[in-house]
This record gives sequence, C-alpha cells and structure tokens, in this order.
Amino acid sequence: MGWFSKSEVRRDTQKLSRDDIWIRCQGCRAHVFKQDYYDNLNVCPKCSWHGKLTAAERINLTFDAGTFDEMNASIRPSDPLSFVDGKGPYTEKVEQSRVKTGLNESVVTGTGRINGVQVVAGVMDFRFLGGSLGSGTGEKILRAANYACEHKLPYIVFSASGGARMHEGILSLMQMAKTCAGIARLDEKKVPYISVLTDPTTGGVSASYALVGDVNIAEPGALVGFAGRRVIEVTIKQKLPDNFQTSEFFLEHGFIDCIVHRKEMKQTLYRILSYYNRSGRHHGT
Amino acid sequence: MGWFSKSEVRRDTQKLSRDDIWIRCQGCRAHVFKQDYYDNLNVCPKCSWHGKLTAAERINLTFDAGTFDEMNASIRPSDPLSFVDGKGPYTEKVEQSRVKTGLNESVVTGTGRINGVQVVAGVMDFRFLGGSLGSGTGEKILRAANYACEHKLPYIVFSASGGARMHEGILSLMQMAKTCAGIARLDEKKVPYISVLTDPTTGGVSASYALVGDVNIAEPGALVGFAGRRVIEVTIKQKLPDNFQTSEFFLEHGFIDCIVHRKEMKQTLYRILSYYNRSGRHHGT
Amino acid sequence: MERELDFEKPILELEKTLEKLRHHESQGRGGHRSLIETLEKQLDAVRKEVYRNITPWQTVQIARHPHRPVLRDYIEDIFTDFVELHGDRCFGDDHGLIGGFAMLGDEKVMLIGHNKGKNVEENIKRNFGMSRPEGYRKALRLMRLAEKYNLPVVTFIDTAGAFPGLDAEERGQHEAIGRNLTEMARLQVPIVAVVTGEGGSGGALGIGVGDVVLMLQYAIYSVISPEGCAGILWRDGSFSAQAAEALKLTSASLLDLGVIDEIIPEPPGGAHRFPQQTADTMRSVVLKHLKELGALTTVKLCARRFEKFSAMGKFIE
Amino acid sequence: MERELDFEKPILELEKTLEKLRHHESQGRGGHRSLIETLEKQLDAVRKEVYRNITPWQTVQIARHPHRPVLRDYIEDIFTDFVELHGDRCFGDDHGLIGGFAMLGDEKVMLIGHNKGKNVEENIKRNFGMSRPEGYRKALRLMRLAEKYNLPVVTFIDTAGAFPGLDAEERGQHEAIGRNLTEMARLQVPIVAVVTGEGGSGGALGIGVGDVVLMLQYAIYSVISPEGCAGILWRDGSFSAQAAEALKLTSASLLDLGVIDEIIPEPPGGAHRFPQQTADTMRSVVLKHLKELGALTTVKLCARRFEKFSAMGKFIE
Ligand SMILES: [Zn+2]
Ligand SMILES: [Zn+2]
Repeated sequence: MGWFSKSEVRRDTQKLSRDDIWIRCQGCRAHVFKQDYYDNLNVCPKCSWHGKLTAAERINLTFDAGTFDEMNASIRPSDPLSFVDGKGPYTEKVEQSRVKTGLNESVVTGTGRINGVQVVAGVMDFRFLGGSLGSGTGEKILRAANYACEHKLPYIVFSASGGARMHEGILSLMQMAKTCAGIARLDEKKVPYISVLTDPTTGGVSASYALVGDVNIAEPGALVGFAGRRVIEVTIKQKLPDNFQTSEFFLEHGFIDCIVHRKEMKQTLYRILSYYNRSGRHHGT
Repeated sequence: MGWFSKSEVRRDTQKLSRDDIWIRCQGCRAHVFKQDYYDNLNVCPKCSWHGKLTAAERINLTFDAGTFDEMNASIRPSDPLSFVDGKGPYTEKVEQSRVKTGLNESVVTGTGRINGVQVVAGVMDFRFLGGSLGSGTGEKILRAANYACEHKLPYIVFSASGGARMHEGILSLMQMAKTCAGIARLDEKKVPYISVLTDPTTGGVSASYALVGDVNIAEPGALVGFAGRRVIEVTIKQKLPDNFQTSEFFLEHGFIDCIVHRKEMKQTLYRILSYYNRSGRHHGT
Repeated sequence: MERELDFEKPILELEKTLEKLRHHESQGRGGHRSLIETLEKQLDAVRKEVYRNITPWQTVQIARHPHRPVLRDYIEDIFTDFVELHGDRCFGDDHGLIGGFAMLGDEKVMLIGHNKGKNVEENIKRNFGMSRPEGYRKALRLMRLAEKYNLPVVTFIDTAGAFPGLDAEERGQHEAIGRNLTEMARLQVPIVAVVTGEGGSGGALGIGVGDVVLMLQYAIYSVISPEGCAGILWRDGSFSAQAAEALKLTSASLLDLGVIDEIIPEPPGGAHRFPQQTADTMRSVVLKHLKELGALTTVKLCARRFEKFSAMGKFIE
Repeated sequence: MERELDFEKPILELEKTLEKLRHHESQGRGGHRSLIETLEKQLDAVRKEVYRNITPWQTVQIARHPHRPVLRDYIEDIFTDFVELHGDRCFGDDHGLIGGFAMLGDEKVMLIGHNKGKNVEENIKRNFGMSRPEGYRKALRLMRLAEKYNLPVVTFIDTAGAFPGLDAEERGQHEAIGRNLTEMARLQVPIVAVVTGEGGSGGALGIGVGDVVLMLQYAIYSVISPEGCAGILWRDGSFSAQAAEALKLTSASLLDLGVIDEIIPEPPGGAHRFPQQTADTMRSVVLKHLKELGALTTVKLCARRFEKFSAMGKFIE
C-alpha cells in the first residue's frame, strides 16, 4: 500500500496503456507497474520522471498528518462573461471539473505544518480546468497571502497550471496583477514566500506569482515556461532545444533556485523555512 | 576665438602632428585646423570624434559663468605605500602631474549652477595620473556626495579615468567602496545622481560610481569598459568587435541611458535636472 | 492605405470622392463647393453610422490598424521635452518598449510604453512592439527612478503580447512580467495606464497595473488574441470573430467589468483618421487623473491600488 | 602535488622522508619510531622557519596554491545544512560564485563566495573562480534575501579577479560590481567578509564590503595582480616579486593599512597543508564577529559601515 491509495480521480488523469496494471512513463516511455509508480509518489522508478499529483496528494505528501486546514473551500467559478465556445458553455466545463475532481477551484488553500512549522499554502490541481487561473483561483491565492501576511506565517504556493483561464477573459488576466499584489505585500512585511513549480507551470501563472518567490523551487523536468512551444516555433521558425523550458533549463538561466526531487521536497522546504529569522533585528539607534 | 583659449596644458595632452597648426583627429585620422577643433569644443568638425577636456574646460562648458565654487582643493596624494616602481617613486609622478596640470588631484569638486540650477559636481581630469582613482580622488568624490546629500542638491560626476591608482595599492581599491557608499547614501535620501562618462572611463571607476547613476550619460565614442582590451583578447583568444566597450556598445547592451554630444550636454543635464521633483509627496495617511 | 477595412468601405469611398473634388477645387477647376459640403455632411453621417454599429471583431481590426497612432506619435502630439532613457542595466535596450522623462501639460511624468513601428523596417527594429524581458526590466527600472524622483508614471499599452521567442524565454519573460506586476502593485507614485491599441495579455499587463486604467474607445484588451482563443476553444482560427465577441475585449465591455476606469472617446472614424483630435482628448483625460491622483497621500494611493486589484474578478462563494 | 613551491623544498623533502618512514612503519617493517619523532620535530621547526621568513611574492604563491582549500571545502568543514540557491533571476547561474543558506555553529547565515575548482575540469566549469556579472548579481540577490530574512551575510573571497571576457563586458561587469559596492554599503544586516585565497581587485571587492573584513594569514588582497602591475609599471612581468613587495598585499600589511580588521592565523605550512585546523580557527573568528555584529542595532550597524569605508585611504590636506 503506497503513501496514498489509488483513486478513480487519478486514473482519469494518467495516460493508461494496455491494461490497468501497467502505466507508460512519459519520461522514458518504459512500462512500469502502476503500483510501483504510485508507491514512488508518482515518480517513475526507472527514470525519475515526475508525474502529476492532485492537490490532495500533494497536501498529504507535504504537511504533517492531520495538520492541513483548508480555507475558503467554497469559492467556485462564476461565469462573468456568459462564455460559450465551440464546445459549449463555460459553466458546463466547470461542472464537469467539479464532479471529476471534487474540487471547487483549481487551487486548494489553507494552513498546515511542515515538520511542525506552521505555514500558509496554496496547492494547485491541474485536473481542474488545466489548473487555469480563474477569478476564484486568484481570490483564494490572494486571501491566503493576506492571511499569511496578517499572521506573519511563511507562504508556499505549489503551482501547476496551463495559464490564464480564457473563459473568464480579461478577468482572468487581472488575477495575475491581483495575486502579485498579495505577494508584494508579503514582501513588504518581510514574510517568506516560497514558490514551488511543478509540471506544468506556464503562461499567466508563470508570469505572475510563480517566479517571484524568495526561493523558487522546481520539481525535476517540469515545464515552467511562459509562451507555448508551438507558438514560439511558429514565431521564430527554429527548432527548440530538447530541454527547452524545463526546470533544468531555467536553473541554468538563473530563474530557479534549486531543483528538488519529490521525495526530498518536504525536508527541503523545512530546511529553508528554518532560515526565516522571525525574531527580527533591533531597529533603534 | 573659441570658448576657451588654447593653453600650454592642453597642447601637452593632444597628439600633435607635423606642426602647430594642424591636429590629427584620432577618430577619422583627418588633419583638421587646431583652431577649428578648439572652437568646436575639442570635437572633430569632420567626424564628431570627442577629444578629451581638462577639468577646467569641462567646468567652463557646463556651469553658468562664474558660478563654480571649488571645494577641498587642497586635498592631494600622500604616499601611503612608499611606492617605488621601475620608473621611480610615486611621489615624483605626483609632483610632475601637479606641475603639469596645476591640479592637486585627479578630480575637481565643487558647486555650480546649470542654467540656474544649483548642483554639486565632481569633474575628473585625465591628465592627472591618467585620471586614476587615488585616496584623494575618492575622498573628494565622497565629500562632494555628502555635501550634496546634506543640502539635497543633485550630484553630477564627470568621469575620465583609466581606473584605480596602483601606486596606492589596496587603498586605491577601497576608494571604489568608499565612493559607492556616498552614492548609496544619496540614493537613500532620494537625491539625484547623474553620471557622465567621458573618454575613457574604465577599470575601477567604471566598476564603482560611474555606472550606478540614476541616469548614465555618455559622450559619443567614449571608451567605457571594465577590463582592458588586450587583457580580454589574451584571455579569450578572440578578436573583439570594433565598437567594443564604446558608449554606443553599452547603450545597446543596456547600461547607458543616452549618448549626448558635447554641445548638447549642458542643456541635457538641465532638462534631466528639471524632472527632479523636490517638493515631495505627502506621506501621511 | 496598406490595409482597407471591409466595414470602412462606405467611408473610404466617400473620402476618395471628396479628395478628388477638393483636388479639382484647389487647382482652380472649381464649381463643386456645394457638392463638397453635401458630401462632407454625408461622410460625417456615414462615419457615425459605421462606427456606431461596430462589432468586437471590427474593433480588433481598428485597434491593429497600421495607421493607428503609436507611442511616438503621442510623444510628438501631446508630450513635450521627452528625454528618452535607454536600457535595463542588465542585458540590453529593448526598442519595442521605450521610456523616459516627459511633460504632459504642466505635469512632469515618467512615460513608458510599447512602441510599434510605423513601417516594416521600423517594425523589425521595434519587434512590432513585442517586448523582450529587457523591455519589462527597463520599464521597472524607470518606474523605480520615477519613485525616487517622485514623478507619476504614465504607461501606454499597445502590443500583441510579450515576444514569444527562444531568447525571450531564456532571459525569463515570465519572471520579468511577474516581477513588474509585483513591484507596480506597491510603487509609491501614481500610475496611469492607457490602452491605446492592442492590449495583448501578459505583455500588456506587464506595464498595466495602474491606479487608473484608461482605454481608447476602439482599443482592445484581452487575455488572449481572438485568433489564439478560436484556435484553442473552437479548434479553428476562422472563429476569431466569435472569440472576439465572447472575450469581451472592447472598451465598453471592460468598463462594465470594472477592469478599466474610463473610456477615452475617439471621433467616429477612429484614431487612425483623427490622430490629433484623439490625442487631445487623451491629454485632457490623463491630465485630469494625474491631478486627482497627485492629491492623494502615498499611503492612501498604495492602499487604493491594492484594493482596486484585490477586487478584480467574479466568483461565487 | 601538481606544483611544488621552491621555498617549500626543505619542508617537502622532510615530508617525503617522513611519509616513507611511516609507510614502512605501517607495514610492520618498523624500528624507525625514534627517527620519525626526531624528524617530526625537525619538520615543525623547518615549517616555522620557512613560514616566518616568507616574502610577499611567496605569499602570492601560497594564496594560489592548487591545494589551498576553496569554498566547497569550507562548506564541508565548518558549515552545516547548506542550501545552495542558484541564479541571478535575470540571465544565468554563475558557477564561479555561489551562495545559499548555511549554518555556522548556531548562527544562520547567507553564505556567498567565489568558488574555484579543485581540478582542471571543475575549474573550467567554475571559470577558475572568476565570476561574470551574473555571479555578482546572484550575490546581490542573495544579500537582499538575507536582508529580508534578517540573516547576516558571510562572504568568502578567492578570485584572481572578475572575468575579463567579451560576454562579461557585454553584460556589464562594471555595472554589476559597482552596484554591489553601492548596495552592500547600505545593506541592513551584518556582513562579514573573509579573504581566503586571492583577493583580486574589483572582483574581490564586489563581495567584500564587510562590517568586518577578515583575512587568512597567507591570503593576498590587491588592487592588481603583481604580474599585471609589473607589466605596467616596470614594463616587464619578471618584476612580479618587486611588484608584490611594493603593492603591500599581505595580511600583515593590510592590517597596518586598516583595510582588514583581523588576521586569521594559519599554521606554519599553510592552509593547503592544514585545512581542517585553518578552517576551525576561521570558524571561531567568524563566529566571534557575527556575535558582536549581531548585538548592534541596524542603524548603528549601517552607520558604522559607512564610517569604516569613509575612513579608507590616506591623503594630504
Ligand atoms: Zn521513466
Ligand atoms: Zn575626425
């Protein structure tokens, strides 16, 4: 029995091959026992390719058992633009996502403890409309930031997102400014903000709160670019390097502080948090 | 008759050719009438190559007539290391420079008006030991910065320097930290600091106060790099581009705000100074 | 005119006729004065009619019109004493996003904006107004300078988006935009942002976090281009008009959604036809807001900006 | 040993003899114990003798010794729980200048330093500890992070100089160093700088503006390399020893000149021979200063640093 049990939900999001016993690794293309994969925290036992996690799985993996306390769980998308596209109304997609994931939005926020250290966290879930940044997502990320600011608790956001949510049009874009306003306030008050980038963190999320952490941590091999690969190829008419836009690419280019294996993520977060010197210096004369 | 008369001093520093009537432009290699060159502010009338100016010439050109008031003129080099090199003692070189230039150090500092606007300024003179950054230079630049800070007057430094002054060893290096400490304090107090880079501004001066202006202005064609061209060629075994380390090169690479012809320098400084909003915002609630 | 907009045909035809008549008249072969006057009135009416019924997709076309004024035009038309400041002090100088000190009437400001070219050659130099990270970093540097000098910031937004290129990614397009959003949120001087043409996604917002966000009537502002949206959500770029409609990217829609604070009206016929008139209106609207914001204390200003962007978005709780 | 220093020959010969004898002894072919003891005492005496009379030029050679401990060694020997943080958030990650959170005893610090390699391969990756602008910008980023987290900064200086390359110039080596000097002057947390090997000019000072500047006994710190100085002022690189003498680049001279605050003694024989002993001494000296600086208020700290650097230099007035 792994660190969390297989769920219907997860099965939906993994690309299954042939039967229910094997899973095909998207990294090395090898077939590995599903159970081995799950037991290894959704990391390929052969090549260490990091598969996606649901928010619940990430929370289980990160916080001391029973310490995660969700906030603002009831926030869910409205349909401010009465948006209907070629595949139907936005509201239907939202309902499908809600049913599929059991979540109300693409991020779960709350407080929890990491080896005893109390923090505020946002954990995105890619299954919910591709982890897109909707008004509800932005609201939850901002409220959690405000809570962290008020209580001087470190803030950690685990990103997993394809970018802004088109169905909310410009309001989705505005969530980039909204969430960053929260991060700015945290910084003003000298409250730590750690950003964890998981596969994928792109578009409007990468261009707002995901890359302005005090420390930007990424999982190995995660796609963490801004523009879409195809858009770039069309624009510059040029082949892109293999590791383009991966964590490793951006580590070398100076935007990622460290790449951390999922197994070591909790301990690394704890170590970084331990350097936050809450006591403060004397500011007198 | 030009804007300043020919002086013995200037004649020493220009590379004369053939006779006393003509001067050979170091930019286009053309022979131009000396008088035309002087009348044109030591700028080649044919190719606009900017020749060097003495501190006195620069001051005449920049400040409203009769407004420049020198400070700390008596500061001059000591010989802290009792330095003697293959060509003799440092003290002798200093004496030669003092006699040749009539200056006590490689920078002249003081207050003056630019179209009526009161500023504090440092004006380097390349003739004095290659404009090198000695202890006296650093002290004068810092004192002027402190004066500007105290009186909330904009500070302008015209640089012209080959870098640190080896003959003062580590104390020369420390002038880089010392002068920058003054610039930092100006910035803290929100007092403008404008850096004007003239040919050449290299080494320890380029790597201290010369490139950290609120606005970095350069004269056309000025050499404003850090490391020496030959050192780089030896290190990387590669030919360097023609415009390497010029003002134009660093404009394109993002380190120079604007390149301004000597004729327009005063007016440009005045225009920039006019944007300093001394009145200040309300900071209440 | 390089590109004629279909829906403008009635206007264009009348304009051509009138031009010919005026030419005749100016060469002394007159007698058309009363016809000219009639046609002028008719032209006015047609312009109003066409521009009254304009669709979002047509607005997109106006916003991208090659004759639509760009930042350089506004700098000439309504600003004075512009001192351009180059460079990000780190990597390069972006020609697609420029800035510097400028005067608007009696207000000293730091002016920053996307800068499309007016012809192919200039557009190549300016990368069609699509900035790389060094553009956003230059913008931030200038905003901090504005803060030091206590100058309000005025930004002009007109870009299809941040440049999607290999080099732009390498140098952290995402980080550069995210950093600007963060720093603009707490900048201690007033910020007035004006969407003048295309407000393309993160590349627009990267200089768009304003205390006041203004928009020219026929500008657009959107999370994604209609073409891109149609390609993804309709799986067919030919649904761009539908996407433009759905995205609510016109000034009127954005005012409704609370994303912009005021529309700067353009004459019927658009800014590409009446640049000076448009610029004059813009000048007075921007000045009005600068004066209002200038009266606020820094603390109040920053608190207001935080509240403003905190309130963006609609959700159910 | 790749490089034997001439003046160390008496030491090296004794060391080799001793090594052989100990090897014999360890293989059971004994009987040399008393000889070994005699030679050990002799070696001690010779080391002391050689290192007592060391010249500046010999010090230069020790400071550059390929076995001299580098930052990575100190990280292993005296720091714990190092979390390396990469990148300047702008262009790249410099491998020649590294940094991150670290513990020194019970003190949490931000550790930043030049990082020479220990072999050719590593030196190529780390560019022989010669940083490019992105190294200095990473250093500054980490210092600002230290300021936010209220951690003192400890810097380790060991570089021939900032890298003199085309790319380094393009990306503003001068600006990067000048910016660091400016920002370090006002950083609101304590800074302890330690010159551990080569303190090469602006490249060293770029992370060297400390409230306290310490120096290993046989390290050097100079405005220019002796070779460079000889080439310019003697027009002949073979005068390097004279230049080394004239430049006053040893720890004793620098203490006299008021440029450093304390010398960290090395055992006779140098840090390359006694790395752990050297590291232990360094640890206690750095800790002592961290504790003293930690007791100061921020205002006092910054005022002291300003005064300290204001007082640098000697001139006549
Ligand atoms: Zn695999
Ligand atoms: Zn010439």
